[in-house]
Amino acid sequence: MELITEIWQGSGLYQMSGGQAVMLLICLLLLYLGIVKKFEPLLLVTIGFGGLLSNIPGVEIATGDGLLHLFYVVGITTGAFPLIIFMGVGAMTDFGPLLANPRTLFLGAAAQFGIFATLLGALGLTYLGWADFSLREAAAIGIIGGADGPTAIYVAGKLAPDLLGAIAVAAYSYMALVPLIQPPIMKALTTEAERKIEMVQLREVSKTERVLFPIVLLLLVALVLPSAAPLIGMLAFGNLMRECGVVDRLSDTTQNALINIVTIFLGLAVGSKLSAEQFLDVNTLFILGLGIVAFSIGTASGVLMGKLMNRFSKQAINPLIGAAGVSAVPMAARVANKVGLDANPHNILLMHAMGPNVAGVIGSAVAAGIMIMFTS
Amino acid sequence: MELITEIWQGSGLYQMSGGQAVMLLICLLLLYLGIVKKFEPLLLVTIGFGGLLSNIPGVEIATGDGLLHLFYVVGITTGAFPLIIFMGVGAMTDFGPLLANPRTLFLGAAAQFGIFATLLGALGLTYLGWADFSLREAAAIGIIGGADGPTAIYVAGKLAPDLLGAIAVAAYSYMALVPLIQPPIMKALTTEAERKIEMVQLREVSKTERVLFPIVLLLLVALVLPSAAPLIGMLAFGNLMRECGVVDRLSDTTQNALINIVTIFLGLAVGSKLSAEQFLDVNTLFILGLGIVAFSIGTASGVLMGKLMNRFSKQAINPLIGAAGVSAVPMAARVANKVGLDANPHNILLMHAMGPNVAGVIGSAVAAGIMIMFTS
Amino acid sequence: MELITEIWQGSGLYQMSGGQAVMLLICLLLLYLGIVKKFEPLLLVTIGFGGLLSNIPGVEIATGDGLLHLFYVVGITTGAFPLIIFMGVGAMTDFGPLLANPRTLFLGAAAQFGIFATLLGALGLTYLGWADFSLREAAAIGIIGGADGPTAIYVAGKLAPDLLGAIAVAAYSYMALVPLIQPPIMKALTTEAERKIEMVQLREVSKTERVLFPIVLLLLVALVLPSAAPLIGMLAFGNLMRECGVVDRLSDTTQNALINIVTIFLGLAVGSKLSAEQFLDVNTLFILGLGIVAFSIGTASGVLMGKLMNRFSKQAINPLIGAAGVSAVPMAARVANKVGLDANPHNILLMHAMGPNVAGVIGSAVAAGIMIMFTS
Amino acid sequence: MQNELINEGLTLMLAGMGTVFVFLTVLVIAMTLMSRLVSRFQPAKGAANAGDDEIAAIAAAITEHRRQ
Amino acid sequence: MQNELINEGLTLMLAGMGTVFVFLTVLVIAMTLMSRLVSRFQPAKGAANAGDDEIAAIAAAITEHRRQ
Amino acid sequence: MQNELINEGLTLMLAGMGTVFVFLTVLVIAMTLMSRLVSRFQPAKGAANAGDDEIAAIAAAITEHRRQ
Ligand code: NA
Ligand code: NA
Ligand code: NA
Repeated sequence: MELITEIWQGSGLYQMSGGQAVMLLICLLLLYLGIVKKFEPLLLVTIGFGGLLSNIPGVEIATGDGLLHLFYVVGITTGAFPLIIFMGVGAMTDFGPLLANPRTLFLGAAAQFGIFATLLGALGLTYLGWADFSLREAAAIGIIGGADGPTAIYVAGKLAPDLLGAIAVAAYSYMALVPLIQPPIMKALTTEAERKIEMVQLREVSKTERVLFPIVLLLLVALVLPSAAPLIGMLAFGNLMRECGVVDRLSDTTQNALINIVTIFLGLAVGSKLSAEQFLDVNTLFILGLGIVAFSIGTASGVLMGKLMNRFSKQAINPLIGAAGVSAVPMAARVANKVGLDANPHNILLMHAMGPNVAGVIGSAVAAGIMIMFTS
Repeated sequence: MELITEIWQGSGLYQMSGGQAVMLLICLLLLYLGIVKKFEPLLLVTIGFGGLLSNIPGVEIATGDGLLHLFYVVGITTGAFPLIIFMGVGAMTDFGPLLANPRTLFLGAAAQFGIFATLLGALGLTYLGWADFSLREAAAIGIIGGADGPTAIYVAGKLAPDLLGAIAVAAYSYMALVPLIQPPIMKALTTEAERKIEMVQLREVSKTERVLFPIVLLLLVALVLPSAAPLIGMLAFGNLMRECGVVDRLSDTTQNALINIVTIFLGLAVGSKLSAEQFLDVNTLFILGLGIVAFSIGTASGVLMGKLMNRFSKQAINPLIGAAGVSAVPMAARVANKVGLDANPHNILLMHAMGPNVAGVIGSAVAAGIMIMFTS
Repeated sequence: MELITEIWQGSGLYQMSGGQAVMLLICLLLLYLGIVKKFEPLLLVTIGFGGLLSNIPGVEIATGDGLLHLFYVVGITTGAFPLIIFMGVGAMTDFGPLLANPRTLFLGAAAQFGIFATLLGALGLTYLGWADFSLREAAAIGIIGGADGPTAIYVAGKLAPDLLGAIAVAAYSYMALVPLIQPPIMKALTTEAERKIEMVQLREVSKTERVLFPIVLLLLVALVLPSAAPLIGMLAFGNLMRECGVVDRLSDTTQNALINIVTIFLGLAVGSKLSAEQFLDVNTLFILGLGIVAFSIGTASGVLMGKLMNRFSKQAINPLIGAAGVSAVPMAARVANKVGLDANPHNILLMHAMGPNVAGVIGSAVAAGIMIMFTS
Repeated sequence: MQNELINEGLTLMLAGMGTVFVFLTVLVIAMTLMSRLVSRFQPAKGAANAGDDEIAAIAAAITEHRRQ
Repeated sequence: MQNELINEGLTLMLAGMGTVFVFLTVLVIAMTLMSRLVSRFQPAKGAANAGDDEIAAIAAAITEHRRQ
Repeated sequence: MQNELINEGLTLMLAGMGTVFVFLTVLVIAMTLMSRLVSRFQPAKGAANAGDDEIAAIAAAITEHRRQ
């Protein structure tokens, strides 16, 4: 009898708190979004399952000596996992469209306004007394607007580890929602005529330029903004391995086995921050709200910059490709292409949108570097 | 002259103890069994070679700052290696046959009796004064009867690190010996008529069921037995990656590069526990003896449960598939199939035996959870 | 205004020291050698880029909590990375030519004279008061003559971590320069007639011999020179996985994903030692000078041993294959083949040179073991 | 004391086998329910597309090679 | 104090957007210069060898299989 | 003291080259013995199955693709 009591008291049903039950439902929702809706499945499935594991009562998984806590300490507090993922992103990214049309970097720059506007928004909530975000926390929340998962996780791990779970979930969820969030904003800010603008075909980019690009990028970071060097440096390293042509076996492994292994561990580690105490907080709601504001402002400023550049440029620029400047590679570029096709069925913007799209990755890494420098 | 003396005194021939020499021979035997006899080669080759390295006199490899000790500390004391392997097992396991015929879970449950009977046997040896096993050690020895390598290593790492080497060697050796150990027991406990029983073909299992299964499994563990959550959770996570269809690149890497890398390091780390002081002990003989008892009792109770279910079930059940409930995937299922074919050349039991076979994996993970909960 | 000052003072341009600027140029040179000249690109590209990252002013990358410093601590100070690479080398090496003609081991032995002569040279510089190398440092410098990257990094990590950057750069650079360094020495020490010697075709080697070889090798190390056991042991383990035929999936992963991942991290970690303070030192010049002396003496003693063996052997031996005894697999064997072809267009020495070539790997691992034993 | 150890062992055995059976019984029930719900909401789609999967896998492999 | 926080935020926003634009402007200039230098020293080699790359990749894949 | 360093170096050189030669001589002997023993107990099976290996490898690769 006593025995049965002991087993009953050891059961999850007995020990589970209401918060844990709610978190289990939220994590099931993340899995649903990942698996059925195919929203960023690589991360939402791993984060969601990690979250399930982290909310099982009475067992150390996401805390103490638990495996997910181990992954968190080894990979997130050190920054190693997001940096290795960034190296993999570099190895998988073709910077050719950017090299063919460097001006599109300005579109990637403009879209980062979403980051800083959101930072200000988070501080405004504190000013109003609704929330209590520090400058570091506000900076970490703002980076959601960068629409770049590893950058957001890297910055949150450095500046606001307590908010990491909510920030990562917001970042990946909204990246998946880009096809819903962006088009209305893009259409509201452009005229039918602008959306119909066709762009001249991109020039071919030589292998030499491709090889030199990551080195030039790194050297400029070294000279101008050293605090962005870890992120930009690993991105450039991955891209150099891809383009240099003499270490293809390293590049292949980086793009496959290595990034996959680290993605699994990163997802589980982020999931370990989805505990009820940390996630079920009014701050999470603010973060989700600020995140969507960040995406919207980023999209809008990218499109407005596109309109501006179109006015002053010799060659026509379709402002829709400015929306791709938020990153969310390659989703945002596809959205720009699709909205363009809706207006003009002969208008293939995809490659033109890839330029601002990858520029957005660089832009938000630069913004991340500034934030880390300013708040440390 | 003095120099030659120094070199001679630094040589292995001079420093080697008798125990180390014996261990080198035992490790060569493990390599022989793995390479020539093809007994669980992935583990016996790596463990055997790790054992050779660990018994080289006068150099830190399995101790102090040595590489194998590093692997042990990083991967076994944390539980990370067996849990990652379990994730890989989940990614490689098709739970379809179990979903098509859930009742076979009872066969997997019954076969776990071998675990607990052996636990009792180990305590009996202590009672008789022949051995001196604590409850924790007895539990770790019992888990050999689970016929599941990573589970045994995980439990031994938690409950009885000193016995890890002997337990791992026993578990993998007997898993390899399943085709020799099981058939006589299966034939002794069944009639010719029972062995001839043909079973109706399994129904097809939809993708939705396959995707939901690991989630349902995890939620039940969370509700009923949280202490089994690390093992079952990683198994379920691997299986979800396999079945969900949206993260195939993660599933592929888990089934290939990741599980292979961890297997190499796990084998070497287990080999580091094959030092003469720890392994050359009368306890090792008891463990080897208890291990074979565990396998035999597990096989017998699986078969007897099969007979019982056949009597009370509407659809005929061939009791031979009960023997597959010990796990030892997929060896035990093949053995059941072969013994069935011997009795009736038209009797293809393989898929029917896969149900209890994978049920045995879940069953022993559950048993492991109970043991860890009870003895901590 | 104040703000702009702060950003300016945070910039790399403001903070950069002259030494860092020089190191950036040196690292660009390493990248040039790796990418354009294809000198050992797997290592020179990763080391070179790691060096660039390490010389960015004002940010912790190669120090403190920085990622490259983390890689260095985890992988180099423990010896794990070079040992895992050595396991991969074992899995990729065919010891067949050596088994077919074991005498070529003597050529691999003779070529190690370069190591010890260089050790003496380094001590001579100290004696003359030009440099200030300790015995441990001199030993680590000497190992450059082993023409084997992971061995050099392993030894330097143990005996002279401060010189690791220079030693690794020297080792890989000279390995790439083998086709320039060796031929003049080979031609100066041999007659036209010797270079024309054709050798009888190698016998076929059975699978059993191939499987037994790594085990025999490990047991001999255990008996004779335990301090070489970590290096030789991992080499033998990799080779056993390759040849035993029952763990092909582990062997494949070792030869591909695992060695590639570790190569990336090893290269970056070595690059973290290319900081201006450590590298821009007169010692680096001495190390570069001693390194080329080491290669030259090793080549010469291999060739001279080849002449000696040819005189006293029943079967003719072309002394050119002695030059391959320095290792630098497979470059040195190809050089021997090419110089042989120049003298006699029908003279295919490649497979004959592979024997001393892989013998050189074993030889320098043995020399490394002796040095570690003597100086610890 | 030794007797106590045996008692603990017996307790663990009872509790263990009990929990294993309870857990797996609950799992059987859950799986059966799940299957029924799934088959109700999603009438038999069958697994006849194995052949297609194979073809897709080969196509993917070829694409992979081209991409590398 | 709260006001100060908003001020810090505004500063960070100005500095941040400023640095992003400065950095990316410098990058645009550097890339344009680089492209001109490259095209001067290395007249258009073109990227017409994509087809060859593909064939080489397939050949490599086949070799890989044979080697395994 | 400096002289002592040179002496240590000379000692290490002698011991080192000596051990390298002793070790590799023992290895040559062991390999030769091993080869003789192997060829006695296992008369020449040859390595003529290279072609088969290759076919097996390709078959395995195809299976692998199907399996994925
Ligand atoms: Na971005
Ligand atoms: Na089992
Ligand atoms: Na060598």
